[in-house]
Amino acid sequence: MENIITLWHSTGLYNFSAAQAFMMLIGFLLLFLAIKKDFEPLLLLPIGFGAILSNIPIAGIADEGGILHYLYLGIKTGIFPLLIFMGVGAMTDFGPMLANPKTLFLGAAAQFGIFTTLLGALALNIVPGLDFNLKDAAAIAIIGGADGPTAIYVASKLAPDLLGAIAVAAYSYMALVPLIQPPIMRALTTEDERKIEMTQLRPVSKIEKIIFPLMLLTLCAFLLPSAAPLVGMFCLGNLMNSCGVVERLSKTVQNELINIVTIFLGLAVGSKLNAEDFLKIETLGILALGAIAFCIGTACGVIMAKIMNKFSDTPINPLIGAAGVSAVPMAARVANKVGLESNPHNFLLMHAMGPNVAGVIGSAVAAGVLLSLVG
Amino acid sequence: MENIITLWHSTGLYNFSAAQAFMMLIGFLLLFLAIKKDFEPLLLLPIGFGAILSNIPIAGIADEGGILHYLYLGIKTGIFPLLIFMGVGAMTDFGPMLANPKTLFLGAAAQFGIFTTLLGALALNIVPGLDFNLKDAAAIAIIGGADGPTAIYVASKLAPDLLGAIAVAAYSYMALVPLIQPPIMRALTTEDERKIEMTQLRPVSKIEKIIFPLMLLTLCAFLLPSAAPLVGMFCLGNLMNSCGVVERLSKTVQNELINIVTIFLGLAVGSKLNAEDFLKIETLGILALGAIAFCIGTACGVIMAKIMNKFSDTPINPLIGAAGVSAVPMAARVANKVGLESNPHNFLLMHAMGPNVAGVIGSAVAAGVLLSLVG
Amino acid sequence: MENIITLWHSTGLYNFSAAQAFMMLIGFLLLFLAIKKDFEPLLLLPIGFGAILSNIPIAGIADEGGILHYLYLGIKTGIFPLLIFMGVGAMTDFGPMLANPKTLFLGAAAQFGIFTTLLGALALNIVPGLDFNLKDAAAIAIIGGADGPTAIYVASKLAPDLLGAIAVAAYSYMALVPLIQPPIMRALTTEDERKIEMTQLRPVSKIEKIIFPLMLLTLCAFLLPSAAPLVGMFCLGNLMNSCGVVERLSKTVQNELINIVTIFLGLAVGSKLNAEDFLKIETLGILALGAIAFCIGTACGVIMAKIMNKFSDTPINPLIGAAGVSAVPMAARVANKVGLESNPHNFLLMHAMGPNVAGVIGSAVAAGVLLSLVG
Amino acid sequence: MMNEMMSAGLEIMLVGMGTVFLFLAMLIVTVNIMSTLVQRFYPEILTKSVTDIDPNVIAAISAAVHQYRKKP
Amino acid sequence: MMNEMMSAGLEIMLVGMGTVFLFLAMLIVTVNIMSTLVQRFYPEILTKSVTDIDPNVIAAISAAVHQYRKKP
Amino acid sequence: MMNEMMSAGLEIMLVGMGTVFLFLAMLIVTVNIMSTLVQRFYPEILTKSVTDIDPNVIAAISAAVHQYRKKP
Ligand code: NA
Ligand code: NA
Ligand code: NA
Repeated sequence: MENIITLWHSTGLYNFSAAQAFMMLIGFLLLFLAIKKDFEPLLLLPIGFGAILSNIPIAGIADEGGILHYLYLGIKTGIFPLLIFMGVGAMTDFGPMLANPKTLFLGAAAQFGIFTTLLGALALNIVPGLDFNLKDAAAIAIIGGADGPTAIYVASKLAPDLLGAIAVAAYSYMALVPLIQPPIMRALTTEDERKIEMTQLRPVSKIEKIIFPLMLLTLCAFLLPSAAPLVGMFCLGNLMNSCGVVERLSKTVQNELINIVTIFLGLAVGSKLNAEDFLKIETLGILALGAIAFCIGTACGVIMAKIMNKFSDTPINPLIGAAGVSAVPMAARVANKVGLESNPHNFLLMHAMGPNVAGVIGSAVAAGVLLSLVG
Repeated sequence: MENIITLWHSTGLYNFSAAQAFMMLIGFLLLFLAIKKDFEPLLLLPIGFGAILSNIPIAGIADEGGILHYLYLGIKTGIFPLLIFMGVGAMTDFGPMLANPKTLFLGAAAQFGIFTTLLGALALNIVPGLDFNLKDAAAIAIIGGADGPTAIYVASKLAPDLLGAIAVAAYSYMALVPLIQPPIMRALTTEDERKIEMTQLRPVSKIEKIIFPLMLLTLCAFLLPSAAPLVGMFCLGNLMNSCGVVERLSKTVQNELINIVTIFLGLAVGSKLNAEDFLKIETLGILALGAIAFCIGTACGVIMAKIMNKFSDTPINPLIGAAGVSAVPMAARVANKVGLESNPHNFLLMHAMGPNVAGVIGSAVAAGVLLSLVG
Repeated sequence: MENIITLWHSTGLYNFSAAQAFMMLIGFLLLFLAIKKDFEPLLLLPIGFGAILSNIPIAGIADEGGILHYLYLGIKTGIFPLLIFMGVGAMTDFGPMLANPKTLFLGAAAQFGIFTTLLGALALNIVPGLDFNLKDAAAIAIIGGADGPTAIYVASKLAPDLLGAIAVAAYSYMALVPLIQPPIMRALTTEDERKIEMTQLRPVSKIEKIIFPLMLLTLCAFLLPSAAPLVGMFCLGNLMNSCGVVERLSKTVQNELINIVTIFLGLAVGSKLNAEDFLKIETLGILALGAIAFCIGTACGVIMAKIMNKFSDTPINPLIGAAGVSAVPMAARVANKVGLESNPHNFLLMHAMGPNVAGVIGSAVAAGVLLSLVG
Repeated sequence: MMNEMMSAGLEIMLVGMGTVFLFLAMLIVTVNIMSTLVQRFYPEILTKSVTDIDPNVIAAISAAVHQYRKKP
Repeated sequence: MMNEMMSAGLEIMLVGMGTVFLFLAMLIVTVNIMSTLVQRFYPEILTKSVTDIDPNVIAAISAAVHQYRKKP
Repeated sequence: MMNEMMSAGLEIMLVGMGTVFLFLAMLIVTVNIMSTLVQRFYPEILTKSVTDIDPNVIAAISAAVHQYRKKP
């Protein structure tokens, strides 16, 4: 009899709080978006599942001694986002960017979204109940970088309490890029501009692809060492792939290692989707600011491309500016798709890959600035 | 000269104890069973090798600072068995069970072996020298679940000192399923019963396979949160496989990740096969109780199937009840084989897979009960 | 304005020391050797990259809290070199050695390089500024074993401060084997000796290949337990491969696991290439001693082979003695190549694989001796 | 002492088997409801066979295709 | 307080965007120099296409081939 | 001091090389015994060649065989 009572007291039904139940529903929503809507499923599925697991009462899966607690150490130490970044680096081809280096400016312009969001977060403090300090604001702002591992890395250093909301916002908006960007791109360009065909990219030699990551790392070491962990691991992955002499390492980095870390990282992020941290007005603010960040970043990229098109001797289609936010390769595909609508023979994909990978560099640089000024 | 003496004093010959030598022989025996007899080689080979390594004098491979000591942390924290369970989940197809859900009762009935073993362990305390407390008894009982990671997970929480013996017993008897089960199955069934042909299973849609793991986890969260770590990781693996949108994660979970963890887990279990912990009368008790647990579980499964056959509108071959112990997919294959002996055209394999995976759920549930009542 | 100064003070340009810049150049040199010269790229690329990362000022990638600091724990605990050794074991075929076991003596003779280097390191203390104690000398000596993971394992136990220089020396000279060995081999042999054709090796049964690693481990446990961690993990990998019943584990050990650990190990070794530890006169001493060690090891192997050829009933080509240093399979290939120069129909590769793997065992045994006498 | 533990054990057995059966019974109920709903509202999405295709088969096929494509 | 933070934020924005542009501008300069040097001194080593083949494309092709072959 | 260390080093050298030779000599002896016993009692189980076939080769062959067998 006593045992039955013990057991009843240890059921979820007896212990569930409304907040926990709600957070589990959020978890199920993320799973739905991942599975049914194909929203960044590689990350949102583990994040959603982690959210469910961490909100089961009694089980304590995200508490001291639970598996999600241990996995979170991988984020706290920065190891998981950096390993993911290494894998992404190995999957990145800098060829299109090297063939047309001025597209790097598009990746710079799109980071404007980050810094306006920082201001926005501080301005939002006038809303009663919201109280973002400078670190919080910087962590939120990095959502505008449209780069998952960078956002998680920065948030884990500056505002671990907001990590769950920031990661969810970052990946959700990255998944929403095909919905968010096209209207902005169309609003800021004329039909004629969208029809602009770009000159074919020159072939890029293997040596250039080998030297570039080393050059990038050196520049980063000289100018902005605070970005060196992110940029360094990215360049390591990229070099392993481009050098051609460590193919077995490069393959493992791009497949098994990144897969394993993705699962662990996702679960650990999910463990931060607990009721106390997530169910507060700040989260709504973060979601709103994240959306704004994406829009501003996209707009700035497009406007920058329009300006460059004026002064460039080779034509630049302004649509590829939108790819400057990063969100590789989704944003580049969006640019290609919107371009095809206006001109069915205009394949912008390769041209958009330049600003796209430039956006990754740009947001890592922005992350370095934030870490060194605010961290 | 001094050096030669130092060296001689640091030889194994000078330092071997009889107990260590004996445990190394046990290790070699496990390797023999794994390699020559093909007894669950994926686990028994690393376990046996770990047993040898940990009993080498002086080397201290399982002591503080040794590699096996570090690997054991993966068991102590529960991470290794849970990751294995995730991998097993990804390899599990719930289709046959969803096509015939009442076979879940067979997986329930077979867990009777667990609880009678718990009683048996307590009763065995009348033997002088044996002194199992309730936690020990519960940890031993879980052998009857015929599920390796569940047994290791529960034993690491309730009775870490008995972990070595429990893991060895669990995997050994799982390997012995083709020898242990058939006599019991034949004794409890008539020739006519064994000939029963079952109606073909209906096809199961992908949506059902996606929803099921989420439903199972939700039920577990509501009713038995203490089983949620095990059930949760199992369901995560299963969902990754069935949802179809994260194939690269699912493949890594089923291959590289589970392989790496299997080696580490096996070595770490082997490190618990040291003389002090293993060479005592308790171990004999555990081995005896484990065998009994398997027999009772098998018998209860068969009897339950006979009862269900009486009341069911579609025929149920009692042999598939034996598969309720889990030991996937060995037990299902045994049911199929024994069935073919009586009726060469009767393929029970798919029908037995239902109770087989039900047995996995059943023993995870039983583990949850034990952890919440005794833990 | 203040922010600009903060940012300027956080640039690399403001903070770089000459020593750090020089160490980064060393890192680039290692990358150049790895990528352009194909010098052991699997290790030298991550080591070189780790050297660059760890010498970036401000970033603190190798300091407490940085990723390289955490990765170094894998070396400090001995886990990484042991896992690499397991992988190497799985890739090793003892067949040629089992077919001609007396070649084990060649692997023994070549270890002479280790112990003369130990004496050399102590003798070098007469150089002002050099002050190697016995542990340092032993750690340096193990470079002569021509075995990367063994060198790293021993150095991490005996002289962690010298780890960077020792690892770099070990892998560099292993890469230089095709340059270092041939002149020595030609100097010590006559044209006629180099022409000697050896009798074809007998086929070796699978059972012998299964029993051998277990026998080796047992011998090690009895005679030299201090070598048991290294020998044990090597034998585990070898057994997993030769037994044939755990193919999926063996494949993972030889591929994904060793690849992941290789990257981490290389980066962590690189993190020891910091200015304080590396830029001292000791490093030059270590590099010089390492080269001498390789030469002496090669010479002793060849001389031993010449002696054995005198007393053996079957002919032994002295060139295969050079393969006794290990450096698998490079040294065996060198023996084959030099042999072909004198006799274009004389394929020594398989004959040289025997002493080659014997060299691995020999240096692990020598490591055990050093660890138990000096450690 | 012994008797106490045995009776505790017996109670655990009853409560435990009860829970296991209750849990799996509820699972059967929910599975039946779920399957009925799915079959009614998403009847078209059916996989060919009860079980998934063996991944080994897929691996073999893709290897073969690769082999085929490599031919000059 | 609020105003202080806003002005701090504004300064971070200016310094930050300045750094991002400066950094990428310097990257453009060094890339241009590097490419020029490489093309002058190692002109022969050119890959066929600008980019490597997307692994997704390969995956898609092999999936399609697989699909095609499965047809009875 | 220096001389002490040198003589310590010399002793380590002697003991060390002695151990290495002793160990490998015993290994030769046991390998010979083992091989003799195996060849006497399990003479039939012999692999074709001294060394294992490269797994890549096996993969290629099995892919090819598979290809061949699939032909209608
Ligand atoms: Na970006
Ligand atoms: Na079970
Ligand atoms: Na060696």
